[in-house]
Amino acid sequence: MSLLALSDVTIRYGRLTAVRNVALTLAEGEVLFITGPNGAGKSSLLRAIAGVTPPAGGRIDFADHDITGRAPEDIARLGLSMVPEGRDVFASLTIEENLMVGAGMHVKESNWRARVTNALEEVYETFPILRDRRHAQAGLLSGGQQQMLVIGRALMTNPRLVAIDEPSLGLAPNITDQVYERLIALQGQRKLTLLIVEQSSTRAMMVGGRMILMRGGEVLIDGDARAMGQSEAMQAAYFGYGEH
Amino acid sequence: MAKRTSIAGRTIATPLILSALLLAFALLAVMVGSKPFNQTIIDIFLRVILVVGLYVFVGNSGVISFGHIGFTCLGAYAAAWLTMPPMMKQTLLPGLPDWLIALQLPYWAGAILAALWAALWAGIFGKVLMRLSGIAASIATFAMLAMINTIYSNWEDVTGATSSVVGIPILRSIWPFLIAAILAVFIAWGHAISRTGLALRAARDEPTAASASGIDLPRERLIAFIVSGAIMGMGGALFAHSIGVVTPDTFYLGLTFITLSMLVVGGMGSLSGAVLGVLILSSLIQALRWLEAGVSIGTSTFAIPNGVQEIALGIVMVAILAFRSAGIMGNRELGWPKARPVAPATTGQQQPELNKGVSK
Amino acid sequence: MSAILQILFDALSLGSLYALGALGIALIFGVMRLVNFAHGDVIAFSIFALLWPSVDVVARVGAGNLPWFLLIPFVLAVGAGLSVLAELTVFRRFRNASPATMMIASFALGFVIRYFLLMLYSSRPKSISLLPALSQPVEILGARIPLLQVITILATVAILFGLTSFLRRTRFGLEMRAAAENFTMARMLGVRANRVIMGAFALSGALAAAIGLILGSQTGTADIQMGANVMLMAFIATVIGGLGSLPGAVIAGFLLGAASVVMQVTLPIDARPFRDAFVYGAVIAILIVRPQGLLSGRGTKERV
Amino acid sequence: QDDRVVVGFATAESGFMQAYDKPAQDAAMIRIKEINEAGGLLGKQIEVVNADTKTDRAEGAKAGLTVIDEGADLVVVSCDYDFGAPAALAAESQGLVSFFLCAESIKAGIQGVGPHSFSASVLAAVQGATMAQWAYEKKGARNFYRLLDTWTEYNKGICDGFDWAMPQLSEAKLVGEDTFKNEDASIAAQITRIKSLPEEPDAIMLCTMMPGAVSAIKQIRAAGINSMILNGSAVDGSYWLSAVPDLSNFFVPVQGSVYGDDPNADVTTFNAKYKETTGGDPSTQYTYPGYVMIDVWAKAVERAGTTEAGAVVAELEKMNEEPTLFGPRTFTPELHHQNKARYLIVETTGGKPAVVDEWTIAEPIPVAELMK
Amino acid sequence: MQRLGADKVTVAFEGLTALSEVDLEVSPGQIVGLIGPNGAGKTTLVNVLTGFQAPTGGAVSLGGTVLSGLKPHEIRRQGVARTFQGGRLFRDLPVIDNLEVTGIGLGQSRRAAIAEAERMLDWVGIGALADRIAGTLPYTDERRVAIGRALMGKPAFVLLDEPAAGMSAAEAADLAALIRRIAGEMGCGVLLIEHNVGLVLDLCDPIAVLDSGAIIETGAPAAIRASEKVRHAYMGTAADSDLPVLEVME
Ligand SMILES: Nc1ncnc2c1ncn2[C@@H]1O[C@H](COP(=O)(O)OP(=O)(O)OP(=O)(O)O)[C@@H](O)[C@H]1O
Ligand SMILES: Nc1ncnc2c1ncn2[C@@H]1O[C@H](COP(=O)(O)OP(=O)(O)OP(=O)(O)O)[C@@H](O)[C@H]1O
Ligand SMILES: CC(C)C[C@H](N)C(=O)O
Ligand SMILES: [Mg+2]
Ligand SMILES: [Mg+2]
Repeated sequence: MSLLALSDVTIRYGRLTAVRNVALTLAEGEVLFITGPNGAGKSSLLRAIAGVTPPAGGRIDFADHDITGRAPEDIARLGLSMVPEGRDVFASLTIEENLMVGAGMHVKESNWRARVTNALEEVYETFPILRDRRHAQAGLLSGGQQQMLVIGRALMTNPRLVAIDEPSLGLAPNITDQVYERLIALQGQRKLTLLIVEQSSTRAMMVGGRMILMRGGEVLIDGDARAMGQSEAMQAAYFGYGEH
Repeated sequence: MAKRTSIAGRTIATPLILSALLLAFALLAVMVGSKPFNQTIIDIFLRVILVVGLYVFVGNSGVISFGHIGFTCLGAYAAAWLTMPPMMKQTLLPGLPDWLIALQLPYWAGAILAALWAALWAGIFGKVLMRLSGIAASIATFAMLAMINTIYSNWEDVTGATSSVVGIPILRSIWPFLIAAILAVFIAWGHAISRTGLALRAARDEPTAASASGIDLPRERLIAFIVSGAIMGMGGALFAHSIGVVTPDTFYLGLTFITLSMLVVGGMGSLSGAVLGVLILSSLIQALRWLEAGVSIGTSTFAIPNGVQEIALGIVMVAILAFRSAGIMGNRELGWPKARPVAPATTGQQQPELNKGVSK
Repeated sequence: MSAILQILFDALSLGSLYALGALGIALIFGVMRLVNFAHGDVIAFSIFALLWPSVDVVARVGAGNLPWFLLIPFVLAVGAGLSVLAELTVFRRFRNASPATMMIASFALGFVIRYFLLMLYSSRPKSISLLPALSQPVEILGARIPLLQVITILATVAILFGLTSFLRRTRFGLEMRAAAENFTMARMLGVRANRVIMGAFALSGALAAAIGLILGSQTGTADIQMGANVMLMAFIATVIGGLGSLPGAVIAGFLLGAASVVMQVTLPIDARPFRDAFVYGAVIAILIVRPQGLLSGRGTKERV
Repeated sequence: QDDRVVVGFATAESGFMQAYDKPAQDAAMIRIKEINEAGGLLGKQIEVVNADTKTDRAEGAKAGLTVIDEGADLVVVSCDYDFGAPAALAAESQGLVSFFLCAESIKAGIQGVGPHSFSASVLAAVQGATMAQWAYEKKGARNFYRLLDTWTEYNKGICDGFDWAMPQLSEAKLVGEDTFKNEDASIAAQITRIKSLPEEPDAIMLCTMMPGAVSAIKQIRAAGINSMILNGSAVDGSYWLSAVPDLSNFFVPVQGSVYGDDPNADVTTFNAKYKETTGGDPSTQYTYPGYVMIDVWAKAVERAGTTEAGAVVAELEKMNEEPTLFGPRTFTPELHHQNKARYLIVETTGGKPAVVDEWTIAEPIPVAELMK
Repeated sequence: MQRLGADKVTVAFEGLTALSEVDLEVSPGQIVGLIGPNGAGKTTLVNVLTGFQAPTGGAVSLGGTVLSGLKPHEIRRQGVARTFQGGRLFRDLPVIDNLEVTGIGLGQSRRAAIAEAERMLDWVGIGALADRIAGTLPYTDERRVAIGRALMGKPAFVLLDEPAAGMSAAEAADLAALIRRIAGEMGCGVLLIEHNVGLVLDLCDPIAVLDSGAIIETGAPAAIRASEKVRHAYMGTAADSDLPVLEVME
């Protein structure tokens, strides 16, 4: 049984079709990289899954629910946590408050408090800098620190699936390593499912897992990340981009 | 790449079309030939002047000003001081300096001086206020308006305080108002395509990047403030001549909000929006009035509850904004129809039906 | 001595009115970047709801005859209800609009409320006797202060503390502030942002109604314009207090009240009519010195 | 043109002025109906046309032009000078007679609008002067406090009249003065100033109008100040008294009483007639000038034998102590307003207003004084 | 020769020292790299150099003149340009106008500014995008617009804050070529901040490494690559990964 299933999804902005009839399934615990050149529709696809930009056509199922056109908060409550492109920190809230927003929705559970403390602790362990500045205003953080914060925050919701748009954006190489280590660890421990958009296929090839390549709003290739790294089709897809 | 024609040449269509539109309104008034209708059109032209004046600053800088009607007030009183018969001034405004009491200028000279007077004060206030941005700037401009209003409402000898100052020559001809409105449109256009105008529009959403581009933001804003202050002052002068009385309260919150509403409903970032906002909302108001009057003919006057038309106006405004949050024109300008591709906007809604005849 | 005390109380009670208004405005501004110009009309509406619709000169009292323990909740509920209704029917559609657009929409909405009231009640201010017991003076340290003033001041302080700790310490408060900052992101984190915002509107509406109650009992008048002046001062207080800072808004509200009272007391008679010009001059001066407001709310400075 | 007699009302049918314009206009309509029933004016039925000013000055100018376009011989404009002036100026520029329904500023006439403009009411200054003299003579008031709401010319007019009367009252003393604004939510600071006087003044001359007046009165009483409160006519009416329960020691000058106790029985008859046509009692004395206006204008037209403005103005200016239902009226080529008038004094005791006296200032207030 | 230099620049925020006594120099035609962990103070240094942040200690100078205390637009007019970490284009304006604005800020007439903007767009390789509304551009193109905007009026120095973030390897390679031309053809001094270590190692000499507000190492690429300190503080797997950091770069 797949956790996430897209069938025939199309996304439009006015007259522009950003994503065209995409079908895709993702099993629980799977790691999927989406790569592709600029404007391929990767971010749009993620936004549609998260319910931010409802698709113009097609259907999206998540955790046994049809979530097509559902509100983002409902989808989040089903266990999908999305880190959008660009750093959407709550600039005027402190770091800890930012993290707590993500933890808010399970408040009715009995062991909520303990779980939140635990989750906070885990985030701080991954990104010690956040602990040091837990009471600092998030908007004042450096670019990379904000990126750490949003990734940490996404994990606070105790999700089943994390969708991250360009996690390495603005991160120092060693921090990028840590982010991936953490994600892979979670995937191992909790069967967390990962959906990661990266412009560059380098990371996918290092981490392994499944990878799809999008271009012009369509999925061109779907296969094993490491194998694809070498493939000619891949190279061609990228170079084809030069013409705009 | 194709050689670009001059900026003026590329954009001149906008003021020309707008002027033609205004001329059409004036001709309509002449054809109908009724005094009240003539006055209605005069009113519309006055609002065009004020809203266009507001656009010069608000539209280009993105800073909402609640203060511009203060300049209208300055202009209106300046016109009163300059054009009333000395006899009237002697009795009503004895605190004026003797030379001013003795002076009586024709209305157009008064209007020009009124514009300069308002511009002078825009310069003085602007020097202080233009350091602010965002909502702080808006509040500061409101404080400026309130100061002007308080002073003019109480400076008995010079402004007649809250009492209406009468004796201002009344203009019933539509042409001076038309000419002034067209003049305002051309000034606004000239400013918008000037270096200052472009710099301001760039800085509107990205002040940080603008200063990294060498733009001296307070200075550019000050220029716009002064130009718009002058237009508002001219509008005030003509306002005075249109009804023959001035009081400070005429130039306070009511007029501030109606002009701001027209600008925003029309499309804050667009000169065409400023003009169309006035024309459309004013026509709507007038139509609602006729509807109301039409219903009341024959039956007794108090059969119809007051305020229905205002309620309708409010609802229409909300509705327009709900469907076009950037206003009727958005950021676009009227232009000659041409097939220029319009890139999809990242935010805001698509406006396909306007694409014809509209160019950026 | 007692004269000074008296002036202090005058300043505090006028300041509380502005402060209460500022709280209601700051709350909505915080949540939606909306300068809610309909706030003043909510104030008026809450009070008119106590009267039966009638264009007669004499007010026909309806719910206004309720005993105080029913009357106060009734008025607060009217304010909250109207505010929520405004959110549902109007402001919800403007979540992504520019501040200018929202401001004009709120102005248009206020216009509709105002003329609706005019239609029902005509333009003549209505006289009402609201909570007459509050018009009695009480003795405090030798100064005779109307009971209403004392209650107003105490209520304002209580509301400020209640509200601040509500926003600081509760999940709802946190979610509200998060939704204020970035609506979509908050939703993606599972925040039921629409409900949260509705909550903010309800609070703000209840605050407006509270002002209406105070104004109504103080002036004995239900006037379509009654909220306008307070609303303007409150708006100013919100900004000079530091956007997003509730304590800032309240402090600024008190300051404005105090400035107004002190100038009234100290200016020579000929200058007194110009009092407001001095007050507004001071506002400009404060803004120039501290454009981010007295207590700059967190998040108001943007880093490059 | 001469086959019709048209009265044009460029008045507020909505907005804040409507509260004043509507009753006065209703009263005017009663007089018009009476005249029409008695055979009309110059043998013709008076026709009426209306245009709404919406309590807006620019709309006022339009409304004026509208009724003029429809052939008005007399242009009736809003009660208040500020709101009526644009329409009156429109009439003036067409050489037509204009009448303010109940404006009480001297500028509602020759001194402001021009030689064809009149007001049907009495100058505000007369109200202030009347109250000062009456309180001094009849109530023994000696220490006066002056509290001015700077909002309108009307308010200032009352205090001007008070200022004019004071020096003539040999023992009267002004123990303090202050200003406020009608829209002020609180006048606590002003009240504190009164309370810090060594002793409570005998009388407070309160120069204000609705809606701020209620608030000011209520706050004064809530602060425990029990001095006499003297006012202008603007606060006449019992409709607001519920706001200040048990109000006492409160005095208002009126041209006629709406409380059913006018010494002139004809006024009571008029009140009944008013109720018959409009369904309600007159709520304030500002109803009456509307009736007076048509009355004096119609008389002038009859005497002139024409509605032509010059002749009508000349006839009006000949009126000296012309009796009307609400006291005598005088117009001269210098003044188209009343600078002296008989006023009834209404005292409110325990929340009940009643006519207690009648007063006419000894001499008219000089025009020069009014133009200061 | 005019140099842009930071001399003992210190920036202290409440409870945090973002930069302490940092020295840095850039000469015309040189490409200086600035790397370091997140929050090291790189952007803050650029802010100080361009007048967006007043240093609490030290000074910035250009040739003989002291820049500290000048407003950002004044510094820009002195010939020190920058880009921003977040792009910050004038999103509602067409691409061409984005560049033109800088021309205007530098005192050019509109006509002259447009002419230069057209040439500049071609120079950075996006001439075809002149009439696109900037806010609708894909990421990579946004970066080029930002760089083109910074290059208007041929500044003596340009400071690039993470220009390659979010770019694929191929795109980064194109960008690298562009940066070389900026230094070579234009003779501009470049300060490059990047987390794409491959790009920096390839382009820059010298490279400065900032950590916790202090320069911990300066030197040629080889030295930086070899430095244990840098590896520890910053590089992580990037340093020893077999995979080419820039896949398609020769
Ligand atoms: N809000 C929007 N309005 C209009 N067009 C949009 C919008 N968002 C994206 N697009 C367009 O849709 C297409 C797909 O964009 P999307 O952001 O999904 O691509 P992407 O693969 O994530 O690219 P990148 O690598 O730059 O992040 C692009 O052509 C883009 O310009
Ligand atoms: N205005 C400010 N107030 C408080 N702290 C600030 C401010 N600006 C920056 N900081 C802090 O200073 C430190 C340096 O930030 P800076 O943005 O310079 O880092 P950076 O090296 O550019 O990092 P990145 O690679 O993540 O962009 C960070 O810890 C940041 O939180
Ligand atoms: C509304 C009334 C109190 C107006 C007053 N009669 C005046 O002259 O303005
Ligand atoms: Mg993307
Ligand atoms: Mg940085």
